[in-house]
Amino acid sequence: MIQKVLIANRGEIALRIIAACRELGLSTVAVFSEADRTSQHVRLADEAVCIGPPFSKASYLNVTAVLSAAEISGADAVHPGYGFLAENAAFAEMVQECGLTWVGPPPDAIRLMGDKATARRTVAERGVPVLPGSATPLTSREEAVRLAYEVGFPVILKASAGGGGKGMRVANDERELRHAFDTARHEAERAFGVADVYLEKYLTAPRHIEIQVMGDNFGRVVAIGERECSIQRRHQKLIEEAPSVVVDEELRRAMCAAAAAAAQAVGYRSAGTVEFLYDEGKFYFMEMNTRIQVEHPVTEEVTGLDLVVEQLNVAAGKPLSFRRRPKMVGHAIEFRINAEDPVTFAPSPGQITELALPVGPGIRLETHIYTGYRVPPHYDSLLAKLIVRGRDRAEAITRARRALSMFQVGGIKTSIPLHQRIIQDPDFQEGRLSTRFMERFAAAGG
Amino acid sequence: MIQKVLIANRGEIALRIIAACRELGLSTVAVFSEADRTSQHVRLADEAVCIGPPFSKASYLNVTAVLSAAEISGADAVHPGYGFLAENAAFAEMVQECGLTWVGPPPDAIRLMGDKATARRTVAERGVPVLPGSATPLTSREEAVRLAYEVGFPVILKASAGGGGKGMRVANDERELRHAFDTARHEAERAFGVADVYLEKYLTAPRHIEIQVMGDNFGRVVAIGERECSIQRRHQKLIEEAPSVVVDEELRRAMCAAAAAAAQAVGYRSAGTVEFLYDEGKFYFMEMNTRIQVEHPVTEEVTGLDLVVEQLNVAAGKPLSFRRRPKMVGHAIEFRINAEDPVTFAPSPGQITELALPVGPGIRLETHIYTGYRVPPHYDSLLAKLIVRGRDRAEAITRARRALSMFQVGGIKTSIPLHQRIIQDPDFQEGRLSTRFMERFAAAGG
Amino acid sequence: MFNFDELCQLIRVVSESRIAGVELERDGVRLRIDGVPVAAAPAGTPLLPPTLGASHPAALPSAAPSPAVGQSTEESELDEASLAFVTSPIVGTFYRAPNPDAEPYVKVGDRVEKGQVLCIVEAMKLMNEIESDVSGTIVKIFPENGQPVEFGERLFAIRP
Amino acid sequence: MFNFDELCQLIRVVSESRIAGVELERDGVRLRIDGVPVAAAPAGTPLLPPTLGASHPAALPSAAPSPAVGQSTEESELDEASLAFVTSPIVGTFYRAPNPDAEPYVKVGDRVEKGQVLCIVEAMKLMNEIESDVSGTIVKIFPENGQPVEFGERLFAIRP
Repeated sequence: MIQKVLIANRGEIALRIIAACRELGLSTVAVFSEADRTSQHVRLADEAVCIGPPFSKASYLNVTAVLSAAEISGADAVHPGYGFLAENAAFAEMVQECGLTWVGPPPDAIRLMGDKATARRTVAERGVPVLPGSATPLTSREEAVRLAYEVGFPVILKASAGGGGKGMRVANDERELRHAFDTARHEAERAFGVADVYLEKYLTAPRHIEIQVMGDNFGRVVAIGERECSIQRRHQKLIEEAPSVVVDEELRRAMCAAAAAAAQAVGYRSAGTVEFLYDEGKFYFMEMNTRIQVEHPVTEEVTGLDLVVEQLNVAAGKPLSFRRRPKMVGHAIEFRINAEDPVTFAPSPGQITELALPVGPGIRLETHIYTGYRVPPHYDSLLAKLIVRGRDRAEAITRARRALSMFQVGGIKTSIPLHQRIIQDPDFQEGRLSTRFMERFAAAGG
Repeated sequence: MIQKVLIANRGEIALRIIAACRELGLSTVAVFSEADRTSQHVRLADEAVCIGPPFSKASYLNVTAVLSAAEISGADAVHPGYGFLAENAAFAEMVQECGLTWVGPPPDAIRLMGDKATARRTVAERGVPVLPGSATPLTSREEAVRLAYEVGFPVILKASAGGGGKGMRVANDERELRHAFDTARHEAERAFGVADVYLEKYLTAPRHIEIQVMGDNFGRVVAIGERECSIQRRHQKLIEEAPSVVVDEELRRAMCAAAAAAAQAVGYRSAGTVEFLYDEGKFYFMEMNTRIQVEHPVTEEVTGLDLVVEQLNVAAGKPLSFRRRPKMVGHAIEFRINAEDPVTFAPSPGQITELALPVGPGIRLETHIYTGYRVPPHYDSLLAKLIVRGRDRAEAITRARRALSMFQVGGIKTSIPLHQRIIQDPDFQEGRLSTRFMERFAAAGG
Repeated sequence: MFNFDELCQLIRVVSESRIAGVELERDGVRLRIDGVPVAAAPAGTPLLPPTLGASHPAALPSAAPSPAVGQSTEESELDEASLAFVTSPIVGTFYRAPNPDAEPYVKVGDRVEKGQVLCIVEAMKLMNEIESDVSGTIVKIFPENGQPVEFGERLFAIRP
Repeated sequence: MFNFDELCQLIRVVSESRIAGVELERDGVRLRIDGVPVAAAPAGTPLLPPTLGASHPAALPSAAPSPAVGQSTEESELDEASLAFVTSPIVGTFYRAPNPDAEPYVKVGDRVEKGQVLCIVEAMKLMNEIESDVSGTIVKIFPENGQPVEFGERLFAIRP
């Protein structure tokens, strides 16, 4: 049983977790850095502990401080949210060693999926399709060249320990590959401390489609359905939706089966996401995120589930509330509202002087901001997630237009105007999406 | 065609109408009294016109001022919202005589349904069940007594022109009736200028169940489904939900057929609500509200419809977007958050100094308030409508508990704590509702 | 609390100072002084200041803080304290003359008497003659001829 | 509280200063000084003031405005400017003595030297000795023995 949950995070996801705890009657402990003293999660949690100075490394990433906060507050469980310590297997283990419940997957699953080359090999063994390429880290430049000719150019080099686009290099021919090999290894070493890179066939304009999965302690893993997250800028998702316009029921069944197999391969529990690239009718495993994701609400909106409540129930030893993949009803789209210049994308921290929120049917707003809130410059720029829901995609887009036009944030710049322009784009409206969408959109003066 | 809509209202419903107009690409004109200069509807509308001093009679009820505002702003349609001029047939006619589109039912339908005795007779002729009683206004005390013995005590006297509980008198026996007859006529005359009263059998603890209807210009009237609004205090609804726990598919079909018949009897168009009393398996026509209602969102949440968008489309001459009664999916409950003391119910105007809004799945918030907003003392006390949605009633209540606990309004008193107590009440949780619920609840020290 | 003289003095002190407000409470003894420079603090802190409203097309003058609200006005050159203002008692269209070909009722510099007709505000085809409620000299005429006016909007400034 | 002259003087002091606001409360002794430079100061407006937080059960001292934030403190009787404060560098449990049976490291009135151990903050079973970073006299010890302390929380006030 769980009674008091420490939330090792901040911002909107901390509030989201408080909401789920409230629903289950669990009390909550917020942790906060000195920069977040006036944050909503501090106000709304039952207790709150200051764990360090503004810089994340000394506060939200400070394992000792977070565990000490759990100790002095008497928390019996830790929910890591996303980012920060969420995919830190060593932290998950320490939480468990302290006798606390870890609201997340088994540490081994985090570790295994955290190593991209190992993850790729592991899921491939279970029959999950992966892009043609190396099953193990490359040992030499010559091996890379040989393999590249085997799978055909263009190819991509990726850091084994990687994520977020760091240590990635695309090569269109042998000359570029020979050059990229050293650069990628160097970048990987600098970013992750491990120089290992592997090679894959590179898809020029695939879709990013991911499958939400959940597992419990009774061996059940359910693949819940897809989200399309192709609208990205520098590997940062901007807009996510469910369902995807290219996924029909047959493809959905195949992708869900692959995702469930991937999760089962590592004995998965709790919420996780298996990310695929999709191109011309085929899909390929990219990676698995072993945590709740920013965009989980779009799945909630079309299924009626509460994924964070499910996470907490699973952590408390209960079975999942559902046995089979739920039917997706309607269409949901999430817009990430960031504190940034909508044109230059420069961060825009500062004080929120005015706030007008959208009303009407089909709107969900996940946010920690309020009039007078000062957006600190130390953390990521996510201010709010606006999720719209309609009976179909067209209705969701119409409602998005209304909601974005009513949503007004004064005092700082936000990505609201960018989203307003994107939803007017004919490719977006027709659902012609790919991970290159934003490049094309920006080049067209979007 | 409509291009520019004047919204003859204020508060949350004005914002709701702006939202619907935005979705259809219509521009909006807000009107406001001097007390509402800093209101959200003034900020969010494309244009805004001050129409008078704070007192409603001189501003929001001032027909000339509202029509002049439409004239000087070049609006081509008027949406009245609810309250104020919404059920003023003469105003509706004037709007049309000015060459503007009236976003509402035909003035004759408003007039006919506005006279309760006439409405009763009209729908009874179409086979809609009414409570046993007088078909026409009572001509004498003796007629009242005779009729009361015919239908059996207790009986209720109602003002023909009435509404909101004024001019109503319950009589348990002949002596009470003889006494009540003069009082009721006197009250009716004072409140509505017409002394006419009629008599009906009085149900001691019925449920208030109403059917949402919509009609278009092509002769189509669709009864959309029920809302249960039994939780009332002095005839003011506090909590509304859909579906009702006592309405099964067979009863729903019968009630919807009756509601559609009532609407068709007066050539109805636009959104309207047929209110019934329900007792021991039977239902009886009470009255028809010829406007959009405060509680329309609960129907929207379980059907996916946007009733205000439908209203505007119908007014623009388009057909309804649906041909048949939509299936109700899940369960929705609306809580009216008023600026009032949760125990004494005394109004609590003042400035909102803090605001924390609920997050998580299944929440919809319709509100015009913001941090720093000063709630004026001149108008009704509705601050916000919190609508929660779940896969079933139990889940909706669980989510309501979470949402109400996260929803914090500082600076003034609100009915949030009252709602928190009501949802813990076993009768509420079990769905044992009646219009006497609040009396019982208050008496029990709820 | 304070006597009258003290209160007046307090008002002067606050108004001459660079602070934005004082709050004082005797029960439980609470004092609050907000030191925001007056220049930066728009009258009565409009909570969604014009920046937001300005992002919308506002065809009518309503978006601006209304002159009708006591001290606030965009006409800083007018010495408010010494002037009387005639405001529109209704929503409508402002006309300076009884008909398009006629001379205006009044122009700036004219001497007017209390009760004298200054203009017409047309509402619902009705021509409403607006009379001066003070005698004096017309200093300023706010709306243009034929312009829509709101309730409470300033029409004339008169120096008594 | 203050007499009238003092109040006027206070207003003048605030208005001439670079601070954005003062708040004072005698019950429960609460003083608040908002040290935002006037130029930048957006209407002092504390946006979700402590009242909200206070409506929740807050088992930890965190709900109070932290002493760590520069100028603000609930200890108005201490003359802030002349004192040095030793704050907790970590989250943990505060102990005044090396073990339950031992004497406290220091008590109020003691003279301490820079580098001298003042207390222990236990975190993750590790006993962290907290040293004084200044020489002087202990004026106040903030937490109780065995009480949980947050990062940045004041432990000792020392008059150098």
